Amino acid sequence: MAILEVSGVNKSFGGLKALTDVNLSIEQSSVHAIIGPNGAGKSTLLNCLIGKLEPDSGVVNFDGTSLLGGITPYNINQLGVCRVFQTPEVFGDMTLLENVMIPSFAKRDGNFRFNGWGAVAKRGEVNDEALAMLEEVGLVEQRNVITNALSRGDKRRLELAMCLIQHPKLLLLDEPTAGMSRADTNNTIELLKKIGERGITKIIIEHDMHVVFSLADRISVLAQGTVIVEGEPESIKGDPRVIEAYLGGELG
Amino acid sequence: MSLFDDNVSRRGILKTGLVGAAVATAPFHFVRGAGAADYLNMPKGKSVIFGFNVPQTGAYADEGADELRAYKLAVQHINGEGDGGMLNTFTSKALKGNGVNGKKVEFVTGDTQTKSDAARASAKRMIEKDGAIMITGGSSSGVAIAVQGLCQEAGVIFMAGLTHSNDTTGKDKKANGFRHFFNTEMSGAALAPVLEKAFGTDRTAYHLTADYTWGWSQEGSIKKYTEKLGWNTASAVRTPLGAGDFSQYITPVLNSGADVLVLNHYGKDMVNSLTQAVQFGLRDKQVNGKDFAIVVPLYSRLMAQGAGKNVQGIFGSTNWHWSLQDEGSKAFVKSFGQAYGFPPSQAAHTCYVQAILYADACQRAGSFAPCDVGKALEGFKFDGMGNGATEYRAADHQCFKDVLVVKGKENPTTKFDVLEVVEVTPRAQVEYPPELLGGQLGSCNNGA
Amino acid sequence: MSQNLGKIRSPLDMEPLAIEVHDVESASRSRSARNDLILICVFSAVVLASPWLLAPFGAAYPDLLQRFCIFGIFAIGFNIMFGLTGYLSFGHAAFLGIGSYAAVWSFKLLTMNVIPAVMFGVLCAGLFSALIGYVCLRRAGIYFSILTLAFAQMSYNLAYSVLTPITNGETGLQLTLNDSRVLDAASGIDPTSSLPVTNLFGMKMSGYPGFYLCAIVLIISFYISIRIFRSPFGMMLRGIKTNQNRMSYTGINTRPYLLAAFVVSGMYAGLAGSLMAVTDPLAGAERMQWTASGEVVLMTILGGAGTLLGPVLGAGVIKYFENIFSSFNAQTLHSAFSFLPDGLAEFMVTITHPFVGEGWHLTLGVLFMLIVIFLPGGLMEGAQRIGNMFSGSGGKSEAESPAEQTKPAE
Amino acid sequence: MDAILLQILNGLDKGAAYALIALGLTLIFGTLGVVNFAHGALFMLGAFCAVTVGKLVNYQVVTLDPTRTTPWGTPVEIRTPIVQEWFGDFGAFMVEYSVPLSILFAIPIMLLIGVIMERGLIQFFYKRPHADQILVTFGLAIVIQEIIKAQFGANPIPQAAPDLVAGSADIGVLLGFDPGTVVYPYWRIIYLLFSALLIGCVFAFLQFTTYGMVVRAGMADRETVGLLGINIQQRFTVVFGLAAVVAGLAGVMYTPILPPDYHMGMDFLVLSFVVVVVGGMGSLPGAVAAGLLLGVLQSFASMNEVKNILPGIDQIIIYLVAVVILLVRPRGLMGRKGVMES
Repeated sequence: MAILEVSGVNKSFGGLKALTDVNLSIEQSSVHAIIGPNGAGKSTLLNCLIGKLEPDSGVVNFDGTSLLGGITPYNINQLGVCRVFQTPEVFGDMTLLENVMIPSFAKRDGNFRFNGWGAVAKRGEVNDEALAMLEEVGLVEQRNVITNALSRGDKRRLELAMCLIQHPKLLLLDEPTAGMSRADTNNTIELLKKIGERGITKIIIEHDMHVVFSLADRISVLAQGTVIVEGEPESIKGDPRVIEAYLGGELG
Repeated sequence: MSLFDDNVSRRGILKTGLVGAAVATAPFHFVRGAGAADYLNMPKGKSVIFGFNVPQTGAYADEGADELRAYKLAVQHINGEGDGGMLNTFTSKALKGNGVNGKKVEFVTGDTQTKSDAARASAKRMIEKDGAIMITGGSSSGVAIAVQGLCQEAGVIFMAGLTHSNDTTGKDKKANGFRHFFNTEMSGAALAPVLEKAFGTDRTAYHLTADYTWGWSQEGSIKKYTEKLGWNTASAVRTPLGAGDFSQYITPVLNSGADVLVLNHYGKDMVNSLTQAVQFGLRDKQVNGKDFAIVVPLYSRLMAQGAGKNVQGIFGSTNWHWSLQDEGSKAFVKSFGQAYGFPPSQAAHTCYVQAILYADACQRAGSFAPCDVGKALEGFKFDGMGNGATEYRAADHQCFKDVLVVKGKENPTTKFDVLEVVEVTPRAQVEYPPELLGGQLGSCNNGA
Repeated sequence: MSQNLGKIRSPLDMEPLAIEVHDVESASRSRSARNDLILICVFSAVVLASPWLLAPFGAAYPDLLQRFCIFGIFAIGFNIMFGLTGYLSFGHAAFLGIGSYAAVWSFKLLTMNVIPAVMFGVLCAGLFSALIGYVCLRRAGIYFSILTLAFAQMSYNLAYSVLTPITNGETGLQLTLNDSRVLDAASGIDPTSSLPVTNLFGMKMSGYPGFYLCAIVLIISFYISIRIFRSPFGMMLRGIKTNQNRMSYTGINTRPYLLAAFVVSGMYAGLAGSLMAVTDPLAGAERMQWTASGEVVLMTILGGAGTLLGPVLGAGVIKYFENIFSSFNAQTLHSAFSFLPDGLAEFMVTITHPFVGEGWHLTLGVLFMLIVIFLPGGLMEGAQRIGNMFSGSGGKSEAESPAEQTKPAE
Repeated sequence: MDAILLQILNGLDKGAAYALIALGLTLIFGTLGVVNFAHGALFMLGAFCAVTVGKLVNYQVVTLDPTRTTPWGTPVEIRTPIVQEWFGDFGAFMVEYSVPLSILFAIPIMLLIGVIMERGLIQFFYKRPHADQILVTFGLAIVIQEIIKAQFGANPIPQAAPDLVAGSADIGVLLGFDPGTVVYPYWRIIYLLFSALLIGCVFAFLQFTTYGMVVRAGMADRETVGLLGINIQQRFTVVFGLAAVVAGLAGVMYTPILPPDYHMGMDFLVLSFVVVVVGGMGSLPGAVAAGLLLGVLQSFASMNEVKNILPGIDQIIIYLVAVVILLVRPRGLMGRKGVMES
């Protein structure tokens, strides 16, 4: 069963066509990688999935609900979609623990709850869950560090933790290993595999083919705003159109 | 002075080990002290403290500075320093130049900022912290009314400074408040005959009015008296206080059919609106076959100086002017001029007189208790203070005296010589029944 | 808490977490709760004892002490909006003014008792801030600031002119002898021939009793602000300040949070305004002007935005300057420096004179520049730096409590 | 009709002052990323350049005449205007034309003040939060204001326009109105033309010089320009100086319209900020358009006909328009996306 259906999505900025008739169908619990040269429209596509951009036309259905037509980013998140950004979007001036607690509260309390009286410290279950989550991504030692002090790789792991704590149905990963050392990358792959066992559907944008081929169940290749090939990793590997797209554009 | 002496002595007490006693009683001084003394801030030592609450910042800062100079002079004269100024010409001889009731006068100052809130705060500071027995000063009616209310509540005497609105001793009069300065009602009554003589009875007036208490008061009074003459009022437009550029209010005057522009503005607003009206050619204009005229009902020399050449030939009224030739005025101009090098403004004059009148009343009452002082001031008749025979009317605590109608001088000889006195309107002509302006005095408050 | 720690499992059903982590964590949690308790106790003690503590500084008179408290409340409230969410409102003085007007009207129409006046003031300010906040929060950044400024200036200009029947214009809304005061009249309190004074069930609320009322309200306000800072709500607000985008991608609808914070801080302003009317029953339009809003911004930043104590400290410093420095004159300076040799005293008077009395604004301006240039975190940062200096250069204490070191100064 | 024409002129006049201040504000903001609350003070300093020149050319030597005394008994002071004494007709000319001449004086002075401000203070605040910038420049504005007050007093000091243009022009006749219905002061017309010229110069500078190119590029994308290896610091200093000169000259020319006092900068600052925001932060044409628009609207709102329907509208119109524009057009009339929103 497809959890996410994208069909006929178009998006242009001024005269520039960023997405042309994009169709995607993501199966429940699968890992779907989107690859393609720079400027192919990968991030634009993700932006259309989280409510950051509104496509000019097309349909985006998630779990039976349309993600278009003025639905807000926070509503999309509450439906169970969470994104890890290419440049980490974290709460830089807050501690790691707080960074993870906020999404946890969002999951528990909904998109708004005026709780100006009970102390955070009294919500022990949130705290414990957040600690467990940090432990999970290997950042528990730094729980009281201000996030801005982290390396970029650590920030991305933190952002992953912030998404995971919400138990999302769909996780969007925008280059989750960019800027990481080989060891960190392998750790991340392991981590993502573990998550896979929990049945979270994932869309991964990645340039690192090692990561793509270790994780992905299916791959879509995006070039010049349109999906040129889609298929199993093995079939993509040798596809001449893919090679042409990369060589014709810029080598990833 | 008192502020620091106070601190020094307090430190001394701390050193001598009376910490507990001093500290425990200090904050309740006013609460309990009020019960112990007959009245609030009863002077206990060899001195008595006056509170001078004048604008030191904001639009009227220069007037405030002049007021403060006058107060300092008054304090010197009361304490017997300097040449004595108007004490020599004052008809009451109660003050002997040795302070008041045997106590030397000291003073504290505060900044009203020409804001009701700030003025009340600084008055409160002087009453609560510095122990001022009386508050005086100010250069705006709004502030005067606000501080007068405070003094009534706190239980000290308020001697108003420059405040021209009818409300100060009308709608908002208070038993503890006294005003020497004249008001818009008197301005209207004094100006009307002069305007009739100069411009005739067939005129159409256009009012530009500062949008606050005093502006409305003045607009009302001038309208009342000019309409009695037979003038029409084309329009009365309210302008925001401190508008700066009045051009958008002046251009409609051009083709309104009016032939007189009445500027109910004071201070910076008056300087700006008058200057701009002249720039728009209003003074050279002919309407209905008559020369267009501008009237500024309340004049002040400081402002006339600010407007420069533009005031020439323009009529208005003023409480006092330094060129007056009576003995009192001459004595005051002399001691002020020698102390500071230039003549006093009307604001300085009224403040000086108020300080002297208060001291004199205390001396005559033999007490500083507000109710006793108030009684001594009520109905008090005096002369020799620059305005001729004057009376503090008991019914509304307003001084009644002659009013000066002045005109911007055509050929000023010095930069201070900008106004000439056209007429001294006798007191009888500007007097009105106390009920006219409404309000209730209430009963006096000793603060005990 | 600690007995169920063992049962807590990772959300991903991984191995149970090491128990020591939790012990450290809950210990630090209870420690921070204890710290808050100490903070509020010390704060209360200092506030209540300020008539004695401030006596050596010449600031121990009721009017100024009341002002410290009132502007402290105002700044605490402002800090809930600005310090936590980072939204800089330039119109908070409007709510203060509305609180004042509402309170004075309550004195005029209902009763001289302060309780209804304060409640009415807070309520009105809350309603207005909900209305204005709803509109202004549609925009962020400087656009939000300008919108709030615009609303406040409109309120001020209207209060000064056409709304005079309600506000009494430039003079300010005052009590008069003919006010109806229906509740007082009904309960048989005779209208006296002089103006009535505000009271709390018969206790006069001017002078020191008024200060103690303000002080108690300040302490309560401070306590509420601590609760808000420590609550999930406060955490969300800080999240908005740090990264509003992430908040929405995290499933948080930021606008109701912002509006709630705006209303809370507007109500604080209304509380401060109504207390101003309690201690001095006059409401002037100037307290709504943009400069008044600017003042609370300065207070908050001077003390340290986003810190608990900073705004109160900033409010105190500014009000002290305004009241004390402006009352200095050449005479007071002479006596202050009289302990110095003549020539030197003369010199000191000459160089300090431009900074006091009518020049006190100059002192204020210079002070701000120095603070902003050298202590961007405000006085609290300064205090922290001094604190660090004395406790040795980091070392042990830092290792012990990383949370305290890395969180904003509190 | 004549009334409306006059109000448009009034509005343009006022709007030109807003626009000139707003232009500098938005230039500084767009290029340097600094919110300069001291910009009103620069306008005021410009005005006081004119006051200083006026004082200098009217400088008088004071001698005492012991034979005559003033009413207060001190010897009469005899004042000799030395500039006229020394330079004769040229001296008289300088006195007469002190305001236009002040422009020559104000340009280097304002440039210097701008450069000192930027080098001495502003440059340390490029990377600081806007709140810090606002606070430090606000503090600076207070300091400048207080220094001027201490030096020149609190009262307005009138500056006369040259006698030649002191009167008013009957421009209505040119447009076919009855004589005397549309008269407008010469100086205000001059001010309007001068402002247009000054705005034109700023745009030309940005359009046709290499400095201008860098500035425009910087306003579009600050980081990229930094990468070009251009000495961006020096450019920033020049931009700041330029903005200071523009504000200063606006101040100089405004003195015959509004006698300057120490507080005039603050009065204009708030409105100019509204203008900048309504125009769109960082948009130069937006600042000019919004300035003129708000000026004209303010004039219309002051007309009796309007005030009778909506009392008090003249006091709030600018803010009301600002609110409406910001709600309808989130980034002002011509603002770019993403400026000052986070």
